[in-house]
Amino acid sequence: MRDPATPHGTIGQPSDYLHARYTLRSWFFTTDHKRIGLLYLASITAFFVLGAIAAGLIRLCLVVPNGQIFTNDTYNKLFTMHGVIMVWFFLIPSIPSTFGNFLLPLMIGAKDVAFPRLNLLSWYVFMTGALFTMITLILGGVDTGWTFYAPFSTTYSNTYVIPALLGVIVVGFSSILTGLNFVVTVHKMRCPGMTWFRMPIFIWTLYATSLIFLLGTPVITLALILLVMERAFHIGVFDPRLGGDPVLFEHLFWFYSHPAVYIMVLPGMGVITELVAAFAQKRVFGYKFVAYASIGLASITFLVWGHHMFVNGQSQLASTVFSFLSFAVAVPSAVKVYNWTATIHKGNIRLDTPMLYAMGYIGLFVLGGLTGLFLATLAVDAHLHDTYFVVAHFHYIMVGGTMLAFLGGLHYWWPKFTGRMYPEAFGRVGAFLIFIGFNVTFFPQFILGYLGMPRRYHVYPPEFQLLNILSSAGSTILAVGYFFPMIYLIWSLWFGKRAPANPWQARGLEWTTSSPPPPHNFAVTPRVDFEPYDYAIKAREVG
Amino acid sequence: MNGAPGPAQYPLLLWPQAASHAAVHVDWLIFAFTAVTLLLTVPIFLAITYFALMYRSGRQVDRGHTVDRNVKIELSWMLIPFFLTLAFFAWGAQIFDVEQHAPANSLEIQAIGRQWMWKFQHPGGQAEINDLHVPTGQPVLINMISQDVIHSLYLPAFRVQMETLPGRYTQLWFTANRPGEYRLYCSEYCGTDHSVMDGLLYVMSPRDYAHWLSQAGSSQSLAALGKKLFSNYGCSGCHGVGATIRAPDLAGLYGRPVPMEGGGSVIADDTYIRDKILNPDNNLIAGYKQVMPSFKGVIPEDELMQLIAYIKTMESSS
Amino acid sequence: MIAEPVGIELVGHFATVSQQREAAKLGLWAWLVTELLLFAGLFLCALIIRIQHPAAVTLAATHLKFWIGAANTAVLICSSFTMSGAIALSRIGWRAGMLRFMLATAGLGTLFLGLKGFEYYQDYVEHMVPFLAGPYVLARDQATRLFVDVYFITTALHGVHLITGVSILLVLTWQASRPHFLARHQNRIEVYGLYWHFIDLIWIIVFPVLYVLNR
Amino acid sequence: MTRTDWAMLRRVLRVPCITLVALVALLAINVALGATLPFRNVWIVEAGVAACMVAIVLLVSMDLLDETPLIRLFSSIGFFWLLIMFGMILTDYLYR
Repeated sequence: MRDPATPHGTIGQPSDYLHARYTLRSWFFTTDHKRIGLLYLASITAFFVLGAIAAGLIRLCLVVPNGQIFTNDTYNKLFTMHGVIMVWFFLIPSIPSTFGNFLLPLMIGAKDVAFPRLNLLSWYVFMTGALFTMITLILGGVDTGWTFYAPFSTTYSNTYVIPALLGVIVVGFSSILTGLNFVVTVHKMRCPGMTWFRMPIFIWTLYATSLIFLLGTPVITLALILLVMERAFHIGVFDPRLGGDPVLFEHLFWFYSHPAVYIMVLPGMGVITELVAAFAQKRVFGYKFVAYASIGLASITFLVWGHHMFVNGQSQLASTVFSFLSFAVAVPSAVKVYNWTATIHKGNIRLDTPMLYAMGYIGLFVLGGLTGLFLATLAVDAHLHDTYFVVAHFHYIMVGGTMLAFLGGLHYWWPKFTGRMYPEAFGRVGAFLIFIGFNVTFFPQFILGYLGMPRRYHVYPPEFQLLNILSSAGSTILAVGYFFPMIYLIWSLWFGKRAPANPWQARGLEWTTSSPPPPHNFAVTPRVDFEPYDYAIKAREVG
Repeated sequence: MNGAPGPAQYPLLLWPQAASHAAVHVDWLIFAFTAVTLLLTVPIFLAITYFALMYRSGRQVDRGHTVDRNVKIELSWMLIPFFLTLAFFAWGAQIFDVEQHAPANSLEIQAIGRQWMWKFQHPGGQAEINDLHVPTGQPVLINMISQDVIHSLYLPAFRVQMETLPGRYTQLWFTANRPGEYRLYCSEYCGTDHSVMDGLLYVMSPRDYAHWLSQAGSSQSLAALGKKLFSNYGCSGCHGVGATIRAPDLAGLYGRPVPMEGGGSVIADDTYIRDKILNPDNNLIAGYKQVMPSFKGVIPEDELMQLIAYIKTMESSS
Repeated sequence: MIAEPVGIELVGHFATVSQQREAAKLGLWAWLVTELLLFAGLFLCALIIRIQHPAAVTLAATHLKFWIGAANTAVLICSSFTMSGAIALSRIGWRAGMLRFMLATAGLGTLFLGLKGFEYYQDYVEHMVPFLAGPYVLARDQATRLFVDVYFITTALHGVHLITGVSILLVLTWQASRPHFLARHQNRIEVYGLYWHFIDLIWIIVFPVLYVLNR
Repeated sequence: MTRTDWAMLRRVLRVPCITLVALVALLAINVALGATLPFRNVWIVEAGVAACMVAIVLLVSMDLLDETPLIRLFSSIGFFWLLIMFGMILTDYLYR
């Protein structure tokens, strides 16, 4: 498909952002949103590997009920590191900071984000936070769990809690800066004709995620500052010995941390909407509902955090109110899932790797979402709180949902990122391995949870061993599954097929520019007068 | 003991034993909710796979007049799942409400969670570490507190758990109906040996329970032990009969609203009495000069519970 | 008075000047939302401690230096006035007057920090600082420490914001002293003014919450 | 500074002056109430006075009155989130 304005796919020509300049300075002092996106991709992949190793060791330790492989302290440090790294250093930045940074300006026809230097600062703030976490790891790890509950984290733990807290406080600012940048960019930098309802759904979800960044992150920054004050200088606000209430810390922590769960899920939904629309070659069913559902999710998610605290002495009124609202928060997610299914109806389906990830996502996300409703039911949570049922629930959402969306998006936009195509056959094998490995790992944990096995247990009663061995076996398949894309994607950087500007015949402004795009995205700022996802007419070519 | 085989005997346990009516009730809630969930989700899985195969690109099939917006359909599959699942919110809230209000005549066992062991005290004074013996057929209320970090007493056989907080009493009640040996865990992460802080829950028939109590080695009831402490710690010096210092009379105090100095009143429950013993300067009482010394760090948690048990028995007798 | 041209220099990736101006203002308001929620956690702690330990909080609040707090609030209100003055003059191009107002604002900000430092010294002398060495004057009622700790953290966090505010203001004043500043960067004064008014707004909330309401 | 300059200065600084006077007056009220504690639940009045001061600074000093609706939305969304957090946490603490 000829792309008149720029000779498509001719690498080496300094026409694209990757080959414009090669110096280290051009990478580490870049203000180009595309390069910052790739900087984030590299750093979060490194952290994903670290977190995955911790997960593998945890599953290894749980093969035997008497916990002989690691000491209890080591096990506690492992699951804490797995939690902290995966939540703050992989899942939260994964889609917003990599795909968001790269694609937001492209998809709305802008030259760059609103504040490019602030965008680079957000990456350096992220790496500073990462530095603190690495220091914690090297000094000897922290054993408070990623929830840092007082008074254990402030008084009774004798591990390196303060460096870990500082790491999370600093990385919080990286999220705030990214969120701030995206909000202003979406409001002010849209190209002529790109009204709110002509934007792709992925931009709606990024906007909703940025609202949660702005409205949630400061509260946990303060909560963790109070923990540092109490542990380092004995300026106690939650100290029960002075009459303080550790449940107050839980309120402040979960006021951010439940919306943080939606920070991890919402961009995934956006990616899946793009994939389903592109591989069904069909307009998204109920575009307006899906768009409003994203914003609705970003606001209702701030009303439900109390369902993490049903059994810690919270008043019955508060628990009942939080339980009811937690049922209401499931409605926007439900409408999205049904609309994706309706989008696939009468589409022109191509089952390439991204579509396999998308369909895997829909299946696992539905299962994860509805087990969340189980946990939101008061009587059921009294039984299942802090058991492996909860572990299985949030892994179905995080790995089954966000991870599959991240991998699907990575494959879908890989040609746009690097100008190279990934090997299709290997892609599908990787997708299957991950899907199988994931289910074998985490479905037994639903049963373990209902049997009453508490989470974060280094030593567990012998009757749970069989299911734990099954789960550990699944985790090895999952590890191999993760390894696959890492290998062939890196391989494709040099030996992959040259990618045309629009390999998937998809709609969206990012596909109208060359792969990889020129440094300033568009030769001439595009003018949008067409509806989003207008698959009715042939792929449009705009310079 | 002739109860059901111990939990460890089951090679592959797929469903937890239920040892109380409420537990079975929760199980029914889960079954029904799973059924409705499958009703809502299986169509999605089938539809996706069917559409993906049926409308594969290259297959000649009728793809005419696709509609991409239908407010009625979208509203319906927003509200129908919501109202369907809302029924389970109501059912769950109803069971939870029952769990929140213990019957008056329940047997009250005191529990203390501390870093990495449980200590239970029966009204008759019997104390046990990590393991808990309870009778069937009678409501049992466990009044619990933590001595250091937040723990959580979790009894999967009754499908209930409640976190123990430092500085505040929390309650949990159940009525066991099936004798046997079950698991008892700490389910809120509390540090190094969090996973070793578990024990066995022995549910016994009332006869076996009485037998166990008799030979469990305890001379005096909790209240009797509390009465002894009441004099040992010098409380009777001010609060006893014929005391020279003007101190509030503790007879019939438990459950009564106490007038505060700054106006308003506070119900004298366990937490209030414990807090007054440890921090007498909190919640100053109207009409009394505060001279009571603080016993923080002097009286341990289990003796506090014995003192409070004694104060509860102080009707207008002394 | 010669009025200088007032305007804004277009930066590369923005299409129009108004787009750049509005983007900067919206960006700062988004940042102020995060600052407000940062302090909201502290106000919440003060409220919950008040609910759980009313007597202790009243006792601790009466030991705070009410009059120094009141004076500080007045100082910040005046600095908010001088900042408004600076913005007003920047809009009509009177750069010299604007510089004087900006320096006045920086001066008042430093006065606030001085008074605050004096108040902390008074607290230390009166043994009102529980986490430092020495006997704590309200040691009888431990719950007072919670409120006093929230007081120190809130005022210290606000102090940090004020220190950064004054230092940025001084840098901005130095930049604005160059001749063609207003023609190219007038929007910086507007945006900075929002930040300064917000620091004043936070103190206008802190003063009643900590000093006045709990007496 | 010529006469017209003074007139221009007075015209430009009129609104900031009025806000200064208003804020100082409200502060004086709060300080007086705080010092004398005239009646029992005086904190309600003090809270109201503080809210007025906050509103004045927001609407006048920060020019929210003549701002685009988008900026007004962003300034009010912060306070609205405050209410959500305070309101829902109070349902826990006031009904324990």
